[in-house]
Amino acid sequence: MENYEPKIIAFLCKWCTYAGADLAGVSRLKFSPNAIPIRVMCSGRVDPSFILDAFSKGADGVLVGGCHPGDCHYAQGNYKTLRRVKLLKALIKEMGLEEERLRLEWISASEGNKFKEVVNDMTIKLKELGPSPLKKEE
Amino acid sequence: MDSNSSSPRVGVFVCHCGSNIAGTVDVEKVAQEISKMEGVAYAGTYIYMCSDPGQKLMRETIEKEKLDRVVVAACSPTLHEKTFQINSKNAGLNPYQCEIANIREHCSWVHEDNKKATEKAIKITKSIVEKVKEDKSLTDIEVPITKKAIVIGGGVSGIQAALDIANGGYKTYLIEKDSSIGGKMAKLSETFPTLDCSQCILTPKMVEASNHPNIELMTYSEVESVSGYVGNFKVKIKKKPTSVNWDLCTGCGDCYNKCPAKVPSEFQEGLSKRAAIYIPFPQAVPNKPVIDRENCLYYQKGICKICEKVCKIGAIDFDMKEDIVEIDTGAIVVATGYREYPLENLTEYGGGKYPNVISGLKFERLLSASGPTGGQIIRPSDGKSVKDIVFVQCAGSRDIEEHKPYCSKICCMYTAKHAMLFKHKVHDGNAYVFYIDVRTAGKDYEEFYYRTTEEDHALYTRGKVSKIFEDGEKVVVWGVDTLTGKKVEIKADLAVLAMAIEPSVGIKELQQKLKISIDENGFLKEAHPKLRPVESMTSGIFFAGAAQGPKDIPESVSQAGAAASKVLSMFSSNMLHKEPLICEIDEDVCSGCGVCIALCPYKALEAEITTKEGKEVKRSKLNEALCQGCGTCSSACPSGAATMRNDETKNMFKMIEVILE
Amino acid sequence: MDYPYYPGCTLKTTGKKDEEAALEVAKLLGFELKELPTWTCCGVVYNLTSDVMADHLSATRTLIRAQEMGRELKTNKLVTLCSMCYNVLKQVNLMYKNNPDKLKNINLFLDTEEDYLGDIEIMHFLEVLYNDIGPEKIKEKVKTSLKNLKVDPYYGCMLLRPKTIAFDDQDSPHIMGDILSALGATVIENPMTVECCGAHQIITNKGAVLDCVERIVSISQKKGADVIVTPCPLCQYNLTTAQKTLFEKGKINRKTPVIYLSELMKISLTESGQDYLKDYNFIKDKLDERGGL
Amino acid sequence: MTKANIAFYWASSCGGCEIAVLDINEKILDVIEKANILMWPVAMDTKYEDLKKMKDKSIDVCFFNGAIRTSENEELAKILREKSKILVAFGSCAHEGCIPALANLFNKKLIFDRAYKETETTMNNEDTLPQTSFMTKEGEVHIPEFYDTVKTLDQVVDVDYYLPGCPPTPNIVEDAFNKFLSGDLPPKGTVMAPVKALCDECPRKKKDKMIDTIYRVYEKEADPEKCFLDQGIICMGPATRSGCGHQCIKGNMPCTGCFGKTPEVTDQGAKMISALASVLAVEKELELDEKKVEDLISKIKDPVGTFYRYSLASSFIKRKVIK
Amino acid sequence: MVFTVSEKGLELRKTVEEISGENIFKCYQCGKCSATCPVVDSMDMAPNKVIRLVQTGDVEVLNQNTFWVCAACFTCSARCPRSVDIAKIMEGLRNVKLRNKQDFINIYSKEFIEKLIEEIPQMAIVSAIKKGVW
Repeated sequence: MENYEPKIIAFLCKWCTYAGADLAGVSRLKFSPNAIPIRVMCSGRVDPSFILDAFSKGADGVLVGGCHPGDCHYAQGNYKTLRRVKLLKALIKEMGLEEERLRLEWISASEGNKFKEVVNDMTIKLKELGPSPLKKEE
Repeated sequence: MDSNSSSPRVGVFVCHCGSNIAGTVDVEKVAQEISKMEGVAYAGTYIYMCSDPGQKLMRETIEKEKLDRVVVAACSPTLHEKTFQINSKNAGLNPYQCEIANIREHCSWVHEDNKKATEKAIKITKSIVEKVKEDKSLTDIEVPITKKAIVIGGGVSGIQAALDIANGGYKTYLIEKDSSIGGKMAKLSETFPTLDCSQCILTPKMVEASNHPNIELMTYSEVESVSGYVGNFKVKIKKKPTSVNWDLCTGCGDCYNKCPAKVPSEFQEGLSKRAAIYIPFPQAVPNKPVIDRENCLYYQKGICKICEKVCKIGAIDFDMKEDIVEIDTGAIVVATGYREYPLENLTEYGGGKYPNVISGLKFERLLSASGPTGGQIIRPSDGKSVKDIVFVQCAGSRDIEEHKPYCSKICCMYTAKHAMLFKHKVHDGNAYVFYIDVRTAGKDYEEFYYRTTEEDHALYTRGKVSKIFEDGEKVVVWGVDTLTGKKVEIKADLAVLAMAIEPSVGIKELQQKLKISIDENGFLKEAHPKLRPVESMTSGIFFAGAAQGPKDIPESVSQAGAAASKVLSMFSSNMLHKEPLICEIDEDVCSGCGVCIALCPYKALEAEITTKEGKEVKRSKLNEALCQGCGTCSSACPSGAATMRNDETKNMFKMIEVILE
Repeated sequence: MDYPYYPGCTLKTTGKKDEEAALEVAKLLGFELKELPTWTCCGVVYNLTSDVMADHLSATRTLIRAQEMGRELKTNKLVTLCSMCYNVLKQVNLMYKNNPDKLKNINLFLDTEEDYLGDIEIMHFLEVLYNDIGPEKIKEKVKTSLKNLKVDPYYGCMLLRPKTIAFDDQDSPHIMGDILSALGATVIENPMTVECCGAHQIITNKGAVLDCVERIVSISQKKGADVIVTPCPLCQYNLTTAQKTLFEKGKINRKTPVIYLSELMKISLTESGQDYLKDYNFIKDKLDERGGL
Repeated sequence: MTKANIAFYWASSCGGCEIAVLDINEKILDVIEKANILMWPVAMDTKYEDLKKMKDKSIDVCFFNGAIRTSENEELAKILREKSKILVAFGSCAHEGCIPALANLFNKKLIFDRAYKETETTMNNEDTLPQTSFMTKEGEVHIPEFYDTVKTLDQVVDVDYYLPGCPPTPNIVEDAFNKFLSGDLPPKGTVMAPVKALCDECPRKKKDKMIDTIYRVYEKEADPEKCFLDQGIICMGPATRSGCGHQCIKGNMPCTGCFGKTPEVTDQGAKMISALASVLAVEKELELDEKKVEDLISKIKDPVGTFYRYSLASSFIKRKVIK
Repeated sequence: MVFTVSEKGLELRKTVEEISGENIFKCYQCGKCSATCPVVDSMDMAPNKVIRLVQTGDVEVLNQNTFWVCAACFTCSARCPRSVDIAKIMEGLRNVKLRNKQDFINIYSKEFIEKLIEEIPQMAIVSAIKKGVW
């Protein structure tokens, strides 16, 4: 378990969080390489199926990044995401999966540093939690 | 060549970006790993993929390897997605079958461990290869354009933008929240570096805007809501009740001369009073009064009505209601300007507490020939003349601790102007300027600053003021001369703070209505800081002036022109090309449950009932022009009938799979 | 409600008057300051280095004492009277709040003590008066109005800086003024109210203290203050002794008495305020000369 | 014309599917006319040994109901796969796991402890638990192993067709028999019911989904004319395959999802979660802060039981993580 | 007067940064700390210049009395626009000296003990000792 590196799938909304992650890059911030980004048009495009699929395929964590409430490029997509994630958290909790493995963060295009912090923090927390119990070997 | 065929031939081009990517990521290894993937017919690297030879290489390879889809593993798609899409189009491919894997911003620039960065780059690229394999060949959607524009904000930027668009031949609505256009520039005395009288150069433009056949002035109005999309916005404008029928009003002035209620004049920065029915300043455009209901005796106490009595033509209308008008427009220019950071926030300088500690804008009114003192510089506390004056620069600017972290840009120059004009008026006066750095990067600015010191002998002291307090009738300024290392104490008659500037009040609400972004300081955020400085991230919405960041007059005017030219170039074609990456409803799957209809923010979906073989068929119908492609419906659709073009759910599962394998 | 109370060294010696008055004022306002049964030095001046822990030990012990007493009194508050103690205890406490690792370390180190949990709230007596009691309530309890007294509230540095511990505006504080107004006094505004009196320089660099005090007092006198009111024993001392020298040197032409806020409150809140006044002739004279209380 | 050989098997299920075969009433006679029934646990006594002796692929169609819960279930599934030309997952248990799969919220130990030790009516002082083998006078007896996790049929063997439903409704069963016996076969893997979701056949009036709060079925008497979801009652209809004849809806009860997901969907529960969450107080979404959203969401009790009542075994996550 | 960067100076900068936990390069030399310091008149060198010397790595800074005179009143830290905690840097410099056993106050002088200890508030005595004696 010493060398365990959590695998994180990060669904990033194109307008805010993906751009925030770009800013982290442009600012040459350094952070942990555990999160692999997938660009989506809006955090509202993140179907709960994607998240559960990722967990079922062995992801240790899933990060959903969207615009701050009120700032969604598509007006209200992120409000839907918030509701879905809340309900999903209730679900995965009932399924015995730690809630912390699913994280929703509002990160704007100007918050490169926040993106860095979130990825680092999530990596640390997932390391503490250990590998996902849904890893394929079962 | 059928590019939707089931066995795709994907070409993957991995960019070194000099050493930007290759310095951290083993690009050869990326190419080597990717080449093992099913469907990948070519994987290679090049030092600068976006360069001319790089693009040529890409086109040649597409032809040689008979590629039908392309992945470029390089920088952020925000930067060069279009470049590479056009390049693949030139090579005969469908641009929507070219995808970017971002291995620079999201990988090489943010990781130090070469091995891990390379692994991550491989995963990112693999996921994009999976995506491109499923991408369909698509054609752009054409949308008609409403060739009218709205400019929000009637300061110099807004006026200039409106004039430029109107001169291009298109109807333009100029929306201003105050009763007159003119903005901050109308308040200024003289302008640097030429010392022209601000009003002398602005008022002709204000009049031109009001008389222009293509410009409709809507003052005392605010944006209520915005819907629609580029080329076809619907903007609701709230016309606040002026309580004066402007169609009848001749602007004779009887009403405000007789009005008994007096309140501090906003235009004069509180240096003089105005009536409750008022025009903000004599040169106002339109030159028609409004009743300030907060301070009107009739509205507050039910008495008076003197204005109604003295108005010979009966233009006063106490019952006037606010009015909402809806305007169809193709483009929006935001020019809402700035405001001074509140003086009250600088407690160590006694801001707001001591009458003789004033802001730069107030000093402009003291200097102005049309100001309440006729240009005479006096102490607001007692009206006595000013002999010793202290100018404090960076008042609230460049202060990450308490105030604004950024440089407000215009203050160095206007402080030099203030000191110069003071010395022109008070020859035996002493002007002290406390500064940290003097920034004069503009045409003829440095020369102007030299005149202030060399000819007018303003004493520049390099050091920040720490405290200002009243001692008797003087204000005592504690500063330091960092060049000598001595603490400085000056007993002055007047202290002028070069206040930081910040975006206008209400920018946050407006930003939300327009669905555009603001930066961490509240200024409007441009689509690209260097290459698209006057555009918002939302197409069809442009910026002019200080709403985007601190700017002086020439810069504001140039940006207004730039925004107008963007609008005009958009209006030069009849149709807009819209990305086809939108929703699609599979009518054979849709059961008409209605979930998507309730959640679509654009109302792009509606319920439709048809009859098929004698049976009622319910389903959701998509309006392609309205759909913006957010995909919220697709995620929510419980039966999987709503899909996103080139972003289908099963495709995402494959991307997730290769990332996690 | 009663509060655990930490006196500190000065209030038991040169600052005795402050403590006596404050304890009484508390009772008059219906609460009690209960002195911690055992306490040690607060540390006097917060150690600003990032690598020293030992200097915070004694303050931590005090926090643990407060934690113990707080359980009894069902509160997590600890009240101090001395500005320095307030400053040090609050900074130490904040350090633990912001830095759980340091808290862990110190708890490991203090292994004979119970663990400090980090949730004590350090309050200055002024905060209790202003936030928990309030000027309105104080006003109701005034027996002897100070309506003819011109007072200059002086805060000094330790209550309002650094920003993280300040309980009032750092540049124009109002709490003391509000309380004094509630007592009926006329409060003058001295821009020097937050400028340092010179602090411990009185020992090593008396000249510096003289400069500081001259700045503070000359404006106070120009504005006609009868008395300077302060919550800090060191300020009280510095302002008083430096004025002597300044007066001798002719730098100021009179000496303004400097007293503790608690003393003035005691006078005002007691039925027999007049009795106390005999110890405060300068006030009595002023009040008499302007038509009594 | 030779008669077709058909077989039925009853794995881990309630037995309702066996009865569902008879729900086609007199049509069963048509079936018997065209087919020999080689095995039918509810009606005939067929020995496993005889089954094993059959030649491979000697059964034309085998209708397999029930989930895979024990080693016996799995063994029989494998045997029947070998012996059958066409293997049909009959009913929700074989198809998606159904109610038996809700046991995936527990494991063998938890279930045994509850069933054999903790139930209020149990007296089991020696803590005796079922064993897979034990000695008797006659010799060693073997009993199938009870698995930790319930699986669907296609998670252990290859399945050709599916009949959805708990149990499959007569129209579905009859239609399937007709197709198999006439040889008019859809593509392999087909779920033999319509592709659209239940809303397609639901006659209730739908308005915009503006659900302010969630009601449980017993909390509110539903208006029989209006869409359940519009009334704030969770109805799985939008995410559930149609074909059942909306019997529950007719009885003024919301759909609970027994026909399973629609063809374009991978996980029925995830889809319904998304749909429901997305329209929850959609009109007021700008006003509600996170706390209020949480309150609203907390009205949805037991997400697994609500959204995965029939499909837990075939969902993404399949079973609860028990440490 | 020629100044060259020395190993010792760079080391000093590093040590001060370590002890104080402050980033010395945040300072942009506006001088607000000096303008606001109540005891600047008694200092050999204004606080902003002291910071500058630490920035440049000039060991000359250790011969100034500035950091001893500092009363730790935090006015400079409170008003610094770059949020540099100058008081901490002063403490850092004091500690560089103190940790090398270079005291500032001689607490054993008779004058100190007899003349002052009677009337001066204890807090002043302890703070003076704490600031000036290791």
